[in-house]
Amino acid sequence: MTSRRTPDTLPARPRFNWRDFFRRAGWLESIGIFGVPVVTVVAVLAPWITPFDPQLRVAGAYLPPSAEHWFGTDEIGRDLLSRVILGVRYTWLPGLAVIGFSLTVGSLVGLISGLMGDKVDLVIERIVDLFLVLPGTLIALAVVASLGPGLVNTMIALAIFWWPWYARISRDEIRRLKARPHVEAARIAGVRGPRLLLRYLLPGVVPALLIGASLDVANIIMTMSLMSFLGLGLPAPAPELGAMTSRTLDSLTVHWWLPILPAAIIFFLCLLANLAGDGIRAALRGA
Amino acid sequence: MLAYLIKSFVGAVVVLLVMSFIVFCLQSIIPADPARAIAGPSAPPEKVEAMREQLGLDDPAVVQYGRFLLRLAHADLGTSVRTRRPVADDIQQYLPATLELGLASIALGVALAGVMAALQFLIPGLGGIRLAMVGVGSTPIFLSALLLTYFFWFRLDWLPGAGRLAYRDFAGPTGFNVVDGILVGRPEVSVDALLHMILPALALALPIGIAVGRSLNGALHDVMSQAYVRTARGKGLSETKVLLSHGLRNAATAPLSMLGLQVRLLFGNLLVVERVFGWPGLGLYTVQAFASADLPAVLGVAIVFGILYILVNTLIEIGQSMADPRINL
Amino acid sequence: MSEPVTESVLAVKDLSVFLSREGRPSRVLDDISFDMFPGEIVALVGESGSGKTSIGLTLQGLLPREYLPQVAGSIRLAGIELVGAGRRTWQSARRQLVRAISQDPMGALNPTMTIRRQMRETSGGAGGSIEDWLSRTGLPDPDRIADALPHRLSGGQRQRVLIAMAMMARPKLLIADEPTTALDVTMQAQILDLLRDLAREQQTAILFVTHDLGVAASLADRVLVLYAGRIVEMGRTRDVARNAAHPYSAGLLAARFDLDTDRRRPLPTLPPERTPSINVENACAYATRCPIAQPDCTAIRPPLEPASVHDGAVACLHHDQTSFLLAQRAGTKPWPAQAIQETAALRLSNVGKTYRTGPRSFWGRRQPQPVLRSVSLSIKLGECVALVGESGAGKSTLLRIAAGLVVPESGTVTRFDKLPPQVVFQDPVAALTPWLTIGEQIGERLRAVSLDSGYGRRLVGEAIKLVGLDPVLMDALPAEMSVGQCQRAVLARAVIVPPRLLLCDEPISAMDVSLAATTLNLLSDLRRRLDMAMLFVTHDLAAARIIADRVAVLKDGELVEVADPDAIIAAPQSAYTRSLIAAMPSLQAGGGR
Amino acid sequence: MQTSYSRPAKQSSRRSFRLRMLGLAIGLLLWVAPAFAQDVLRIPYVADIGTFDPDNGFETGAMSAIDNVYEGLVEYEPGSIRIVGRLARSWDISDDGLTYTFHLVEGIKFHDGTPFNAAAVIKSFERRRDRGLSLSYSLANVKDMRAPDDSTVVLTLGHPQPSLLDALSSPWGPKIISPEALAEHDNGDFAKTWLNEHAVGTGPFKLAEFKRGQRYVLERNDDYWGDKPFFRQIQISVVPDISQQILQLQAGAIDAVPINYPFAQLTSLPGGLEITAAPSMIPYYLFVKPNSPLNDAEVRKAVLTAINPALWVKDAFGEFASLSRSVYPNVMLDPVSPIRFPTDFEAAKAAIAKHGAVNLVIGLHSAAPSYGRIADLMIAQLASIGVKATAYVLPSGAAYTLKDDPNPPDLLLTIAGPDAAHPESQAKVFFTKGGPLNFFGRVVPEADAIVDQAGRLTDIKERDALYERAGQMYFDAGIVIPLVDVNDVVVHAKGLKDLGLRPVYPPGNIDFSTVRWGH
Repeated sequence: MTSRRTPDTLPARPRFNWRDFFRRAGWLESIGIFGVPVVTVVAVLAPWITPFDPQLRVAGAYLPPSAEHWFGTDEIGRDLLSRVILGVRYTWLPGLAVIGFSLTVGSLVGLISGLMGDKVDLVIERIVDLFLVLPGTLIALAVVASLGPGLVNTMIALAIFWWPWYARISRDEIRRLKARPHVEAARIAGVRGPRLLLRYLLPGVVPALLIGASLDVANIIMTMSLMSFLGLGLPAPAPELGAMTSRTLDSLTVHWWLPILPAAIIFFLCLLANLAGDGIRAALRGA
Repeated sequence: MLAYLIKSFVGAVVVLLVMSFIVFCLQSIIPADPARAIAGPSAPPEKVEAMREQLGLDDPAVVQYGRFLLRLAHADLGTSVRTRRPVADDIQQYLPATLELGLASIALGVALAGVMAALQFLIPGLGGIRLAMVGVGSTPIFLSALLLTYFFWFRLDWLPGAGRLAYRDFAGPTGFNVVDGILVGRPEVSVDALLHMILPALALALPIGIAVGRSLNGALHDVMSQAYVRTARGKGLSETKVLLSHGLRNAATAPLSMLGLQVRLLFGNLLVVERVFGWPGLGLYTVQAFASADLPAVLGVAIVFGILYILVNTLIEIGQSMADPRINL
Repeated sequence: MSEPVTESVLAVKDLSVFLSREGRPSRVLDDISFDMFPGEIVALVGESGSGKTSIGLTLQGLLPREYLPQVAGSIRLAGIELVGAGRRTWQSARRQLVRAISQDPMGALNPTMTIRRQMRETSGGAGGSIEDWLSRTGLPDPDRIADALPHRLSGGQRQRVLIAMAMMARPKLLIADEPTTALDVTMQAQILDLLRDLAREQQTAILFVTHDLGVAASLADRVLVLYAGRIVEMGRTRDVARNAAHPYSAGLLAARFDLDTDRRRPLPTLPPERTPSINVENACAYATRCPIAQPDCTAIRPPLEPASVHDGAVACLHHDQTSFLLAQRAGTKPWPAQAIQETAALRLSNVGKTYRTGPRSFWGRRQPQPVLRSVSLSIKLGECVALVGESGAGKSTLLRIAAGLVVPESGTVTRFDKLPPQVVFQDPVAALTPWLTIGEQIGERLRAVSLDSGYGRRLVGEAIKLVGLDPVLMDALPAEMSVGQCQRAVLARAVIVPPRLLLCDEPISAMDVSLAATTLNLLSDLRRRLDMAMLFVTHDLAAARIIADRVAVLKDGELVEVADPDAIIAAPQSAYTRSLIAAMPSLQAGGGR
Repeated sequence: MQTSYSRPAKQSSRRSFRLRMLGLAIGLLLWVAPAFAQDVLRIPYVADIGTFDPDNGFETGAMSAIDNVYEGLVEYEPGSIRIVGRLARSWDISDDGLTYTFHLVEGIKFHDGTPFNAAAVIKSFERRRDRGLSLSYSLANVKDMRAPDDSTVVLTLGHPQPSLLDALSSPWGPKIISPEALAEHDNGDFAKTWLNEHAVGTGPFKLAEFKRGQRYVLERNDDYWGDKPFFRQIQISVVPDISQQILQLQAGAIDAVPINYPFAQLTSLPGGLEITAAPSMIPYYLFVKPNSPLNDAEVRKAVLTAINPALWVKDAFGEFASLSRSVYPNVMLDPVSPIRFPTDFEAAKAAIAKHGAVNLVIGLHSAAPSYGRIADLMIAQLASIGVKATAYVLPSGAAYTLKDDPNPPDLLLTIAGPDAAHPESQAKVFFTKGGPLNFFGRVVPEADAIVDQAGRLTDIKERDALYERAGQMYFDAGIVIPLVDVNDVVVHAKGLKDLGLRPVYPPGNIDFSTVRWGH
């Protein structure tokens, strides 16, 4: 009813600035927010920045971490650090791609559902509900088992069960926004169609999607590594981090660096993504 | 409430129909030939052809789907390629172990969530704990499962590291060993079953506990700055009492939703954990079904997991409406 | 009322409070001292942001922890020192000595707990059961209410429940923080009566926090006027209401309007803040707005000293000048006459509408509930009609139908021209899109007319100036502006292409007195200058009277009365209108009516 | 109460924390925990046993259990591919190769007490051949079975088949099931359901417990007609995860890791463990799709240079594999002139440089670690001559349908292990027209004709020469590239002897009737 946000007599909040943003996010989370783009750059540049050729045997097999090979070498004498850097690419980029795809499809569906309302909304909501109730991981595994493991298949299988989340988020946000006075005010002011959507609705939906997506990066990476462990992840020679870990899990007690170091990087990537998600949420909720 | 249950049931039937359709589609696109899989790799072509006919694979897809639905209606999930038994029988056999482990890990997860949220809430500014929580939540489940075995069984020998029960000749009426031990009057069996459950349940409970705990913590922070909490404090109630009787209940909705989401992920994690711990449940069954292209088995499990998840969802919604009487079911 | 001779129940001395917001500490309360005596009602008056709510929270020890509160000075409640006291002391004080009821009765009740369980947590309980206390606050059927959940109750019922809950503990001090703001007028009066009776009966001291001197006057024995965390004036209500000694109190009084206020000329308002920052440590905090400020006001912090015009105290170096200020009141120029044409800008005939808000059916569909039943109303070009009614009467629905946002189920809506009417919403901040600048949002309406950006920008600048805003704010985001500035921006958007009809949905209901007066003036001015017809929806009969040419009273979806404002007040035709008029607080009523 | 508690986990020398922790458990556990039993062998399986029915399943992990409960007429001798009698004392083959007469061992009883005789053999054989069960193909050529007396079985074939004895000796070959049990549990499905989880054979062990997915227990058959096994009991647990198996073996909770022990760790085993390795029929081959880049002779030569297994066999398998010498497992056939890979790397590089970019896609039949290892190694080798190769794991079962796959991999890496030791079971399954595992369906008619001719010969030397010639032709035609033969490697506690590993059997199939602790 009565909302007294900014008192009339006090100076209102100053304009948005990044320092405030990071202070609200927290220093730990800010590392995450900085880390995500850095990791993405590393992932994109991976083939050009590995210290050794990740495909070739460059030293003896099973060398423990040393000054020359920071992460040691693997079972056939390839430099593990180079493999792991390449692994960041094979883990991170598909994760982002799945998120990106799900985000696009999901938010589109959610937008349609939220904007059209009524019957369309009802039907779409039922479909989304349905996808949300299906045991996603299992069916994704079944899809991969049927289509065969492979980067594209894994990504398709994951995306199929990921988009409904974003559909749900964007639909709820759109409906929430639509009921807000400022959107109504814009409509009264004569704003219609795509302009209303692009300028008045979408910017309000994006933060929620952004938060959801950044927290989901970790989920995707975990699910992909789980699929690798079950033999349904990326194919054998691809240095996907989950696959690297699960394939060398049996040497845990003998050559610990083989499973542990890629796993540590998975851990680190998820940590960054989670922190970034937390940070963005804290920063945006404060605003 | 009745209306809600009826609605949930109708919803469940629709979900099952759709799932059966997906399942059926998967069956049709799979490159592996079920007839070949059943007949065995070295069988001569005539034999495979005969098997194909026997399976009705020559009929049009619609007829096949109709037949599939009809069988489904009779709880007939087909015959496993690997075990040569009805999938329904297999599932019946493996389900109790999975349910027992699943329930234990959900319970443990909720307990962990409570402890973590309480710790974080009562001792603010513990960045370290939070970092550790996010970290543990970021460890691949197979690694955390194996590390748990490695330390708590192999190194320290505190807990059994694999299997479900040390007692050989034990078989109880319900299939839940912990319950059966008490029912049959052999508490030592229940103790042993519990001990065997700790490590796998812990591996499964960690992600649940962390996610739900984080959500609970966030919700509590929101709730505890609400005006009615101020009212409660204004009554001179102790902080603990305010937290328990005003905070928790109002903060329950979001973590309950998160719990539902985590249960969905639990189904995937069960496959891994049951494999690492050699836990004779549906997860293990499914992993082996994957390995031998046993699609009827995989799909049967998917349908059972689907039903379980609908059940869990319904329970969570009921729980939410109990926590918040404004939610009208 | 007898002079307080008993020992004070509350003694506040040199109380200062700092809160840190986003790492920036700020002084919220500044050296406050006052006493309260058993059974006494003290009104704490000030604009939003003056720190009046913080006093209440400080007295309960409930300042939000995330703002890292720092409290200095002394609070003695029933002889117990609370500043620096431990958790247990505070808890026992809250249990037995001090209670509060707040502005928002919905938010103050736990939505998931029955009233009975929430009442049960109140300790003491001596002198009657839960039902007794509920019925003592005038709630019918206390058994049913006790077993209900808060969202099943109306706002008035909730506020009574909160009062019962607080009084049940028989506290020595009750802090009532704007307990009537969110309520309908008739309900407000009842709640005030109830509080007064309880205070007398229980010998409970009530600290009544409000922004409305009129409400304060109708209830309180003494008044404290708070500005920027400092007490600028204190004294008996009657004295302060008649002879305010501080220019700020005088301004507040002047800005106040009621059923007797002169409606032919603009309302007096408080001057806006001129320079945002001076070093307030050694200055009068009000100096930047004060019409009688002298150079020394910005150099010396005025002490609180006995006032010359009444028995109380005032913190103003030049308080002897204040009386001149009051004299200027009638000096403003009256509004120019407004030409009202016979053509209707808006004609509603037999409009009806139902919402599905009834009980749910088996499949969860709600039963239809009528909101409007056959309403006919027309607004002539250039005319302002005020629509008055309580919450749930259907006012907003009628406005939304007029705006074309809602399609009526029956009846017809006719508008004079094609240009759609513009709407001013209740909450100006919520009516602005947070991520677009003010200029962009105001400019939206130009897109139908012209797409030339340079020309458009000039028009936007003019509109902004028209509503009295600094054109610099064109590039500001809503979050960077105050509520008053937001309200002006919303108006600028509505009038940049002047519509023939402006619809206002409770635009002042959430504002304090001064801002409300400013807004009313602005609306009156704009509609005359731009020749707009106006539908002004409000629950405040006084505001309706001031702005409107005609007043329509809506009750339960039906118009009960439509007439000239003064005629309605002088000779109300319906019992409902009479009850509305009777419930209006008035300065003349005085404490202990 | 019989002490039924046997800890599947640990030797009792490791004091358990829970004994200290749990007051309740202390008494109970100490009371029931027996000393580590010398006559119990604890073996992990990586998968649970789908079906124990010897006629109806293509189990690979459980053959050691099934073939110790059931017996066939003949079998392969441990460590070789020589066929010796089991339930058949001896046998005669008619000159036209169409009639086989088996003379049975007398005085044998099934585990349920039913006497073993020729009628029992025929009943079991009929069940396998005629009841639509999945392994019926092994008797498909048997037209007639007769039992002139209780200890004689006469089989008449449709056409001469010198490989019949191999089919009967195969681990998946026909076994003799108690006719009494078959009749009793028939239930209209030829006892299919019952035999899934129960067994009545004549073997040295009885199936005492079948707890699906958890544990299977074999008890020694004390009335066994042959040599008495050393172990009283075999406890089989299901431990799918190899890391878990290794931990359990190192902790003494199991006695052996029969398969999948990582080769890289074999050289640095902890004390207390040792290795038993034996030749086996686990040949890793590449099958080549039609119209692959390898059709170009220069490219093929270059690729062969790069993937030459001699360059990487040690990295993949240490000492535990040998180079394949022909398209038949080395144990099956010792070629006169083994297959050779070219060795001139510079020439290979030059050839590829001259030819232009070559991309190869390798499909892996399974996700098992050794496939990935070999693929990794080959990809690294190919990279060094400028061929860009990638690999992916085929969906399970997809390898069988590559013929119809519109987009198959260029090369299929698979284990081409036959189910019997006769070269015919290699050639007819993998290489000839219509061979069920001729993955890409490629055909060399002249070679097929030679295979047919060889299949009619009984003289082994003559026969093998023909098979070798056909094999060389398949290789030259670019259908198949043999790589390495991997040994059967069992890692077990020190002192375990006489594991009885057989080359034809799936790896890790310890013969429970011979294995023993030797001191």
